[in-house]
Amino acid sequence: MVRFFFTPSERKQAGRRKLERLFRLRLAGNLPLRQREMGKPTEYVTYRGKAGQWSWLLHRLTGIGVLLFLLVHIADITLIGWGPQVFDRLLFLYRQPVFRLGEVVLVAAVLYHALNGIRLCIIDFWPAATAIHKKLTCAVAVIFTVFFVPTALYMLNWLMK
Amino acid sequence: MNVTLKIRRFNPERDREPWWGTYTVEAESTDRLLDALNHVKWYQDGTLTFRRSCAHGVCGSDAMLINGSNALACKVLLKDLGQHVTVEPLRGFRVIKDLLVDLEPFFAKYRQVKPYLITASAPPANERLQSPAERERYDDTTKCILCGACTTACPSFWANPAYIGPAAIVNAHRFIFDSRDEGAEERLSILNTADGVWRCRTIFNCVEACPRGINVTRAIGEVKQALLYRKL
Amino acid sequence: MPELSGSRPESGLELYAWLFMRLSGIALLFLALIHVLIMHVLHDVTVIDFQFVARRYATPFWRTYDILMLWLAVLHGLNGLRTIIMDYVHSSGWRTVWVAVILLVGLVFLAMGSVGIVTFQPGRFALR
Amino acid sequence: MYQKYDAVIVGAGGAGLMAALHLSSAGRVAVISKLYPVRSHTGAAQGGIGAALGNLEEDHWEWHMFDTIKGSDYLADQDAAEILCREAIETVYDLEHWGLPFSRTPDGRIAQRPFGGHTREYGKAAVRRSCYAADRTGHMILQTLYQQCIKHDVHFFNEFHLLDLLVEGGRCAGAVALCLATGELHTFHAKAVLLATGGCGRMFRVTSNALALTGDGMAVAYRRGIPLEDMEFFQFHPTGIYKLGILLSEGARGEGAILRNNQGERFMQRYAPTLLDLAPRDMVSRAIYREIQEGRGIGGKNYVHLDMTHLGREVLDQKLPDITDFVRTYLGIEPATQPVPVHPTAHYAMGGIPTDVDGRVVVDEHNTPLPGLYAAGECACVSVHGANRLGTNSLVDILVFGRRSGRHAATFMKQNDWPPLPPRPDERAAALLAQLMNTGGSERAADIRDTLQNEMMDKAGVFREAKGLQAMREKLQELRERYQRVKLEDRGAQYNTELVEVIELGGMIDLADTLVAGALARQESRGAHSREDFPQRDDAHWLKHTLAYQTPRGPELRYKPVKITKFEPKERKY
Ligand SMILES: Cc1cc2nc3c(=O)[nH]c(=O)nc-3n(C[C@H](O)[C@H](O)[C@H](O)COP(=O)(O)OP(=O)(O)OC[C@H]3O[C@@H](n4cnc5c(N)ncnc54)[C@H](O)[C@@H]3O)c2cc1C
Ligand code: HEM
Ligand code: SF4
Ligand code: F3S
Ligand code: FES
Repeated sequence: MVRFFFTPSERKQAGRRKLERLFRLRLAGNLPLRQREMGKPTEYVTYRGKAGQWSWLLHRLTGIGVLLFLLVHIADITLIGWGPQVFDRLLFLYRQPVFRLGEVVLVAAVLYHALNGIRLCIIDFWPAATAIHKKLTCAVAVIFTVFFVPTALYMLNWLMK
Repeated sequence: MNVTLKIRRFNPERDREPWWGTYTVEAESTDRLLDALNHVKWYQDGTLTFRRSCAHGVCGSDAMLINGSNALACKVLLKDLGQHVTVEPLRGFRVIKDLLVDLEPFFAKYRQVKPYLITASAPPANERLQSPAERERYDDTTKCILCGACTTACPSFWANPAYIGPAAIVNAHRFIFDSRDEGAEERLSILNTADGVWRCRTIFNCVEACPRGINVTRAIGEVKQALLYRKL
Repeated sequence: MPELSGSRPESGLELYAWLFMRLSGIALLFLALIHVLIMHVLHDVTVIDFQFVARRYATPFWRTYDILMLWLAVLHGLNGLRTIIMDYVHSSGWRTVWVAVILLVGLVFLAMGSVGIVTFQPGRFALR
Repeated sequence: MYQKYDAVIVGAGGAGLMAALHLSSAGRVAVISKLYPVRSHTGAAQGGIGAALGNLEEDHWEWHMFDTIKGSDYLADQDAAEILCREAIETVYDLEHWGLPFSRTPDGRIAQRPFGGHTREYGKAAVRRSCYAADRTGHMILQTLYQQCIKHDVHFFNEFHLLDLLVEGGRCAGAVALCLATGELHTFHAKAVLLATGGCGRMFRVTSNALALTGDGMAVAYRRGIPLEDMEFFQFHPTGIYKLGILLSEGARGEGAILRNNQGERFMQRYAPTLLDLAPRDMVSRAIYREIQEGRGIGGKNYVHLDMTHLGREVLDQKLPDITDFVRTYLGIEPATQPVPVHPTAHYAMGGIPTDVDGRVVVDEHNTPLPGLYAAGECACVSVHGANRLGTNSLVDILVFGRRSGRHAATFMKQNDWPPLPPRPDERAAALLAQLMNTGGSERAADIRDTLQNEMMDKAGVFREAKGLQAMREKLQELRERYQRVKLEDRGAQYNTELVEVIELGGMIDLADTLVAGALARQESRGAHSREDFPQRDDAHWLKHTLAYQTPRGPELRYKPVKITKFEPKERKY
C-alpha cells in the first residue's frame, strides 16, 4: 500500500533514528565535530563535473526562472478581468525594451528547460540511454541553437528598426 | 619531471582552519599520484595523512578530489594531471585529518540497503543455477569497491547528506537484479523514499567519478524503473 | 544490525511526484512551447492587447488549452520548487513551513488564473 | 580502554570474515582490522578459487590433493592438504549460496578455468578447476563475506591496529590494539583470539601485495615467543607488471596467454614440456629469471613478454577485464594488440604462524597447541602449501581454515571461561609506542624500508646463495640498529599513520630475519626456495618444516617432520 501520511509514532521513530544518526556521527572517532567546510554554492562550480553537472544546474536555474515568470504572468493575466483600460496599461509596461529583452531570455529558458527535460525523460524511461547521454546533451545544445537563434533574431527585429 | 602538489591540510589537534600545503616532488610521468603522495609522506612531511592500501585501484581506500574531480590517487598517473596538482579530501564527508574523511555515515547507508543475498528457499546441495545472461544482468554493479567517489561527486548529496547516495543504490541494484535474490521488495521499499532513489537528479557526476567504470546512473535508473513498474 | 540514517517509512508520494514531473513535462513541451511561440514570438507584445485576448477567448478551445497549461505548469513548477526545498532545507520544521507556503501560493495562483480564464467575459466591457 | 568479548578476530580479509561468520552466532565476537574490511587484500585476488567441482570435465578432490602436494614440492602436510581439497568443494557451494556472483557455464553452473599446476589424473594434463568470477574472484569473495557479516550483525572495530597479544599462564587472554582514530590503546579481553592478518610481501621491493601487507600478525606472535614456520618459502609470482609488480593473474595464462622472450620464443617449452605456461609459479618465475640472466630479456632488460594478443578483445574484456584495465591504465598498452612486459613479483608467504588443522596455533615441534590462540589465512602456516603454493589454493586455504578455526574457537569459548588478565595488560604496547614516539632519532623510516626492500629482493628473492644471505643477515642487523634511531614527525594521537608505518617496519625487519635465517640454514632447493649453491632437493636432510623462535641473538631454528599420508615424495616434473 502506498501511503502519503505517517502515523505520529512512525514520525517519532523516524525522528529518533535521525537523532541516532547524529549521535553516531559524534561517536565515530570521538573527534571534535568539524563541520563540513564545503557545502557552499562554491561546491557546484569548483567541482569539475562534466556536461551532466552543468546541464542540471542550468535546468534548475531555468526552472526557477520560468516559474517566477509564470507566477507574475498569472497575476497579470487575471488583470484582464478588470477590463481593457487596466490590462492595456499593464501591457504598456511589457512593451518596455527591458521587458522585451527579458522575453527573449524567457524563451531561451523555456526552450532549454523543455529540451533538457525531454533528455531527462528519455534517460529516465530508457536507462540504457545513459550510454549515449553525452550525445543526448549535444543534441540538446544543437537543437537549442537551431531553434533559438532564428527565434531570437526574429524577436529582436524591432531593435534593428 | 617535477610536480607541484597543492594539498588541503587539516590536523584536528593543531589547526583551527584547513590550509594549503605545497610540495614539490621529483617523479616519473608514469608514476601514480599515490606514489607522489607517498613520496611527500615518506621524505618531506611525515604528518601528511591519507588512506591507501592496494595501490592499484581495487581496494577503494584512496578516493579523493584531484584537480577538482574525484578519482583514486592510485589510478591516475601524473602525466594526466599536469605539473600542478591540487588534492583535497572528498566533499560532503566530515574531514578528520588531511585527506582522510569520516566514512561511517557512508557505510551506514550501505548497510541500510540490506546488501546481502536474501532468499526464502533452502539452498540446493550444489550451486543455484544462473544462466550467463542472468549473471550478466547485474554484472556492472558487482564491481563496486565502496570507494565513495560517486556519492561525494553528487551535487544532490552535497546539498542533502541524508540522500542515500549512488554507492548504496548501486549495491542495492546488485541484489535487486540478481535472479537468485528474493529481497527485492524490501530493498525497493527502502529506496522508495524522499532520501532514496528519488533524490537522484540524473547528474552523471557519479559515472564520471567511478574508478570501476560502473554506469551508476543507469543502475539508479533501473531501480527507478523497477519501482515504477512495481507500483503501476 | 542497527537501523540507520534518515530512513523514514516508505511513501509513494515521491514516486508519483517524479512521474508527474516527467508526464507534465512532456505535456508542457507541447502546451508551453506552442503558447510561447504564439504569444511571445509570432505575436510580440506590440500586437497583443485586450482585443487580441478577447478574440482568442471567444472559442472554448483556447480557454481549455490555457486552463490545462496553467494547472500543469503551476503544479510542475511548484513541485519542482518543492524538490529544491527538500535539497537545501533540512530541518523538518522549515520544510513544513516551505511546503505550506508552496501549497498556499499554488492554491492562490491556480484560483486566480482559473477564475481569470473561466470568468473572462469580454462583452462586459465596451469594445472599441 | 578495556573491552571484553568471547572471541576477538584480528584481520577482516577472507580468513577473518569467514571465521567471524562461524563464530558470531556462538557468542560476543569482535573483529578488529587496521583497514575497513572491504579494503583487505583478499579483494585483490583475481584468478579464482580451486575446487574439484567437475563442472566442465571430470575432476576429483584426490587429484586436487595430489597437485597440491606435488606443487608444494612434497613439503605440505598431507592430512591438512586432504582437508583443504575435500572441504574446498563445500566451501565454494557455501559462497555461492551466500550470493557470490560466480561466472557461469552455459548451463548455469559455476564456471571453471585451468590454472597453474592443476591437473587431471595425477599430472596428465591441465584441468579446469579454478572457480572464478571474471578476474575479480577475490573481490567477490571479500564482498560476499562482508555482506554476510552485515547480515549476521558482526561487530567490527575498523581501523584498529594490533600491537600485542596477551599470553598468560600458557593461555591466550586477549589482544591489545591501537585505535587509529583516537590514538587510544584498547585491551580486548577474550577467551579466544584468532589472527588473520594476511601476508608480508611488502618486505620486497617489487610485490603484488598491498602497502598494508606488512605481516603484523606474524610479527606480534613472533615477539610473544610463538615460532614462525617455513618463512624461507616466499612465492614470487611470474607475471607482475614490469617495475610496478601489480599482478596479472595466472588466469591470463589459464585463458591461453603465453610467455615469450626477446626472440618471441615460447620458452616454457624448454622448462615444462607438459604444462608449459601453466607450470607452478616457482618454476615459471625461475624460468623467467633464467631467460633474463641468459640475455633473452626483452631489449636486454629484466623483463619478458606476456602475450595475450591472440586471445581477442572479447575474451579479454569478458574474462580478464580488470587486468586488461591495469595494463591500459598503468602501462598505456593495449593488451589486445601488444604484448605486456612482466617479471616476477613477490606474492605470497607460504610460511607463517604454525597451526594444526583446526587453526589452533602450535608452539613446538610436537604440535603442542597454545590454548585460546588461533591463526588462519596467509599469516598462518597449516601447512597446505609447503614449499610452493598453487594458484587458487590460497583462497581455498583462507576459507577452509578460516571456517575450521572459527568453528573450533566457537566450541572452545563455550567450554572455557575468561583467563585472568595481567595487571597492566597494555604495558608492552604502551612501552613500544612510548619508545617510538620518543626516540628523537634522525633515521627516516622510509630510507630503512627502502634498503630492506631492495636488499631482500636481491639477496633473498627468487635465487639465493649463502653469500648473499649472509650479507643480508648483517644488513638486517644494521637496519635494526638504525631502526632504534628512527624519526617520527607526526606526534599526534589521531590517525597517526606515520606511527603505524614505523611499527609495521619494525615487524618486517623481524620477519625478514626469520626468512633469511631459515633460507641460510636450508641447504637445498625446494619449491620457491632455490639455492644456487644447493640446486637439488634433499629429502634425506630437509624434508622437514622450519620453526624460527625469537631470541636476543636472532632467530633460533628448530625443525618438525612433514606429515605424509597418501603421496610419497617423488621428483617434480611438469
Ligand atoms: C594480487 C593478488 C592476487 C591473488 N590472486 C589469488 C588467486 O587468484 N587465487 C588465490 O587462491 N589466491 C590469490 N592470492 C592470494 C590470496 O588473495 C591471499 O593470500 C589471501 O587473500 C589472504 O587472505 P587473508 O584473509 O589471510 O588476508 P588479507 O585479505 O590480506 O587480510 C588481512 C587483514 O588483516 C588486517 N590486518 C593486518 N594487519 C593488522 C593489524 N596489525 N591490526 C589489525 N588488523 C590487521 C587487515 O586490515 C586485513 O583486514 C592473490 C594475492 C594477491 C596479492
Ligand atoms: C516545456 C516543457 C517542460 C519540460 C519538458 C519540463 C521537464 C522537467 C523535468 C523532466 C523536470 C524534472 C527534473 C529533475 O527531476 O531533475 C523538471 C523540473 C522542473 N521544472 Fe520543468 N519542464 C517543462 C516546463 C517547465 C515550466 C513551464 C516550468 C515553470 C513553471 C518548469 C519548472 C520546473 C522546475 C522549477 C523544476 C525543478 C528543477 C529541479 O528540480 O532542479 N518546467 N522539468
Ligand atoms: S559505484 Fe564506483 S564510485 Fe561508487 S563507491 Fe562503487 S566503485 Fe566507488
Ligand atoms: S551524480 Fe547524483 S544525482 Fe544521480 S546520476 Fe549521479 S547520483
Ligand atoms: S590504494 Fe587501493 S584503491 Fe587506491
